[in-house]
Amino acid sequence: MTPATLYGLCSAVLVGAGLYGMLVNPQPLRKILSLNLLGSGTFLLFGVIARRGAAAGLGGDPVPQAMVITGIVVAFSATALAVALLLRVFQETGRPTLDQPAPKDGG
Amino acid sequence: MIAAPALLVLAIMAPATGVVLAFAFGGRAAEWIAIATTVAGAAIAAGIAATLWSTGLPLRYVIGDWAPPLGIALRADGLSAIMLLTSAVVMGAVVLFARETFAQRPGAPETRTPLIFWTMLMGVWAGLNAVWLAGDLFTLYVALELLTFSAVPLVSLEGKPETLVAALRYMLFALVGSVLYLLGCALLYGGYGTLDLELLAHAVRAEPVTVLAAALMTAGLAAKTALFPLHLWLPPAHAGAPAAASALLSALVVKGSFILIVRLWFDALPGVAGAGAATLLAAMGAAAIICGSIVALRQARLKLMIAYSTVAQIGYLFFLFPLAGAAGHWSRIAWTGGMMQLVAHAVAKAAMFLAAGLIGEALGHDRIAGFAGLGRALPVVMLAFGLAGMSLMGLPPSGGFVAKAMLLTASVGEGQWWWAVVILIGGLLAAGYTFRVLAPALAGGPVPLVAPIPRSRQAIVLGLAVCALLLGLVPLRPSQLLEVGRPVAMAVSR
Amino acid sequence: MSLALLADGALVLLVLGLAFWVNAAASGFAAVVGYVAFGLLLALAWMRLAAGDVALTEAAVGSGATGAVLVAAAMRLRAAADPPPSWPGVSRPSTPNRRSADGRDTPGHDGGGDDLAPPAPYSDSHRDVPGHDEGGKPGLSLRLAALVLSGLVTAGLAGLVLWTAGPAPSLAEAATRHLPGLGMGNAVTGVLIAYRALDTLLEKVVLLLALGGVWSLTRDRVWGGRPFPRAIPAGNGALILLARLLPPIGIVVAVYVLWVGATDPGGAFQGGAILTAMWILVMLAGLRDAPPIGSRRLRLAVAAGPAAFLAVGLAGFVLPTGFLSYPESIAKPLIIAVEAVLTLSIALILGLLVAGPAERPPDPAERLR
Amino acid sequence: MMLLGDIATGLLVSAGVVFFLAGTVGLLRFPDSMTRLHALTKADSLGLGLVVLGLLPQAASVLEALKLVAVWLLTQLAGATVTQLVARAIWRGGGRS
Repeated sequence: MTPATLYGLCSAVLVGAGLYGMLVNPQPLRKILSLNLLGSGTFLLFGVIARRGAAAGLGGDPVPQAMVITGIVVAFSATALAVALLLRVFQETGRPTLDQPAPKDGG
Repeated sequence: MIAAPALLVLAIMAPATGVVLAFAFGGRAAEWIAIATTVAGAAIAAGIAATLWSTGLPLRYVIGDWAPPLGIALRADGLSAIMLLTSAVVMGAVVLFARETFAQRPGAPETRTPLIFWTMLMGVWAGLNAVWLAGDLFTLYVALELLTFSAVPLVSLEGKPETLVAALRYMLFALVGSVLYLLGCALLYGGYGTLDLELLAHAVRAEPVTVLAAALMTAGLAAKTALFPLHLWLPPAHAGAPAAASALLSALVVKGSFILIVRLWFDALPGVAGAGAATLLAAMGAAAIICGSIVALRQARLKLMIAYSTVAQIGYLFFLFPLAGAAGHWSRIAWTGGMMQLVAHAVAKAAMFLAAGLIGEALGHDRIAGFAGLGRALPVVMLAFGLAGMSLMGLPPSGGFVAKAMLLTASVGEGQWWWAVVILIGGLLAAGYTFRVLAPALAGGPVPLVAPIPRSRQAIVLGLAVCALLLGLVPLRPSQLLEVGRPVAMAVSR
Repeated sequence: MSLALLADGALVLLVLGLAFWVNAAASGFAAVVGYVAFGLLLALAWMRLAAGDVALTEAAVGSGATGAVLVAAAMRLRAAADPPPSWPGVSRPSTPNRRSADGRDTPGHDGGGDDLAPPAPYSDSHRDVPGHDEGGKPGLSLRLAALVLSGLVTAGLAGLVLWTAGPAPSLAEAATRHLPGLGMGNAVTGVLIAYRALDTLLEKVVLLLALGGVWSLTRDRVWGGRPFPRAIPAGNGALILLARLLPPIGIVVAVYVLWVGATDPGGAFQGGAILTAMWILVMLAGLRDAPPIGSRRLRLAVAAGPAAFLAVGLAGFVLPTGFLSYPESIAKPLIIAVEAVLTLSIALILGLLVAGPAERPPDPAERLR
Repeated sequence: MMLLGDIATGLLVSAGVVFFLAGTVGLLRFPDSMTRLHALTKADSLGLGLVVLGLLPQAASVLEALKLVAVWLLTQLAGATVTQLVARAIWRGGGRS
């Protein structure tokens, strides 16, 4: 049981928790949070694989680590856009939820 | 002339440069930059396709001379060339169509909608070209994000509450899909130390890590392609977007993640997925065709009906996996049929959504019940709508017919006749929801037109519909261009 | 060795505990606070996985910037229910805003900019509003199905992690072999800027598109204006002191992180994120108002980084090694220069993403044509 | 000389940990949020100071030692400000926890 394997199990549970929260929680803000948990779990898995690929005097394989950095920044942009959308839905309809009352069949 | 492989880079960088410049200058410049990018992009796509057609060999470009697995390689095979051309045609039509609705008045202060539309349009194109050309799974992930981040603002462009909710739901589905795809990439990198498609194809063995990775990635990409049980986000999103944007979304953006599944199963992990998985995917496709078409039949509003038709037509694409998997004559027919369905649906659906946009502008509403006598009021638009409907139905002189005929014969040829039955039912249902619109239009009755439609925009829609028709002239046999770069033993499932 | 394993075990338990807290917390705000703590502990986990660059990015962007966005959102949603005394960026539900059938604001109730307030107070914590059914509690069958699905995925991943315990195939050796040619010491920066430069370049375009997406949520009336419902009043003494004292230090640290990124953990993202933190601090303290999104200077600064990276990439065509390749002789200075411009643009983009769409009308003088 | 350094590190770091523990106990046991805030900031800043002091002998170079002290000072600055802000929010919120 090396530290890398321990964090691998942690990433597996994080992915499970994120997926569960994403499917079960009705509110979009909580879905966005669960999505970030899911993303963190995935990036942690990249980190574990990088750690196991440590060679040539490096603590870990730089290629997956670079992918994680790109992934984190993309995940942040996704969260920022999703939250901005949620706040605008909240301003327009007064309810920060996805199940809006069906719009009247207007033109 | 620029060296052909360098064209691959320019195909991605031209729209990307357009996005950066539109951001920097904004205002009226965004529109002109978009038009220039359209012309350049079309030329580049034609150049790549011509080179592929003449040499018959796939093009490859290694970025910064760092060979994979360390670096990234761009690769254009027959499939990429076809999709590049389709993207250029549909993008050109959408840009010409949208010039009027999203024009920025000269001298007036910059407004929101035109800037966002033109910037996101180029973002979609950059994402699409990156999806067609990238040869590395992580670069394909970034290309998918490019597509998602430029499609979501297009859906919520008009700011109406239901479009904002549709955009949020679309984004949540797309992000879950992307993360599952990334999870699969992590497993593959852990197993084989590379994410390059060609290197993976040689290194991959059917072991647990590959099977779980393939399952996760296929599930994620199926969510982004709105395959039947995961299609809930598509209709409100594609119906809510402005006409030009929904044409782009339905015709091309949805196909981006589908092409990734094809790359995964046919290029990166040949022989990993069992026949069962391929049949499951095709079964979900069949369910999509039947349920999507039935729900489309019951829609009161035109754009929602067309959006559900997209959900249905996507189902046909998934017949590719059980049919085109094994090596042999019938699978090459199925492969060409599947790709024809991609192209024919793209052109026909774009024409249909643009026609719906014109109808919406002309009548002020898009309730099908109020279409009485539209045939006399807007003859050209209804003709275009009819021709596009023909392609969706699969009537002979149209691209849709060629695609469905090939899929039909391939499924019978390979002894899986049940897909053929579903294809026929799908054709009938498609005829149902198309005639449901044409019947009142050709019937009598006064139609109060709210706004006149300039003939130029009607001509664009008709042009696209005629393109869908001309695709019917493609011979019913495996096309050489599509075979370029295909591994000979295309055994997907043993 | 087992002591370190014990420490790792404790950290993992803490991280997982916080993850379950985020899922199970009663109110949105509590979940967000849990998430920020989760992000910082995750940065520790990245240090334990010997990934300094990623730890910096996770702390600065993953939990810092994401936390700022989420806390602001949770406050806005919570403020609509029971407004706390003072919090910048909070739209107070003062004038009820009658929403006409097809979504346009009824002119009569426009209430001068205050109509941003949501019509009905809404609380996302079930305890406060008895019997309020917002989207309903998910049925047992949904919970069970979700549990089974996520359990399967977790079991599959855990099985694979345990089963493939040996060293994974790695590109570390290949990456380090080419580093001297780039004048680089830090392999991760080498991968980001040279080997996989296309991913980083496309990711910059993704950042620009995300900013465009956030700006596209601005109302047409206030396009070109400034974020935050009203200019944030000068905070109390302590915040102003911090906002005056910390930025100089922060800028020095950011430049150091950018410069050291060539040889040790650091780089453009991390430096940019630190600059963003300083900018947000100054805006929150009310010392500087958020910039109008219509100003040409801001647009040029935002696009400068990606444009510079693109220009250097395209200039690579001149070399035999092609697109996105750097000439051997001036590789390091060129890369540092591109990274410096990138850092400024990233700092601006991250800050604008946190600030959100414009909510105040622009003054006509600086409208872009 | 190195032994002395190690002993000093052991003692100071454990003292720091004790203060952290005290702060956490204060957080859990104290009745309302004002006193919890008080306990937390006092004990934790002192605890961190001791830990940093304890790590100084282990620092490889003077630069690294200065970085450690800088970390401590910045945490002090940020911690004090945040505490002041939270206290103000609690106070204006009617003192409810």
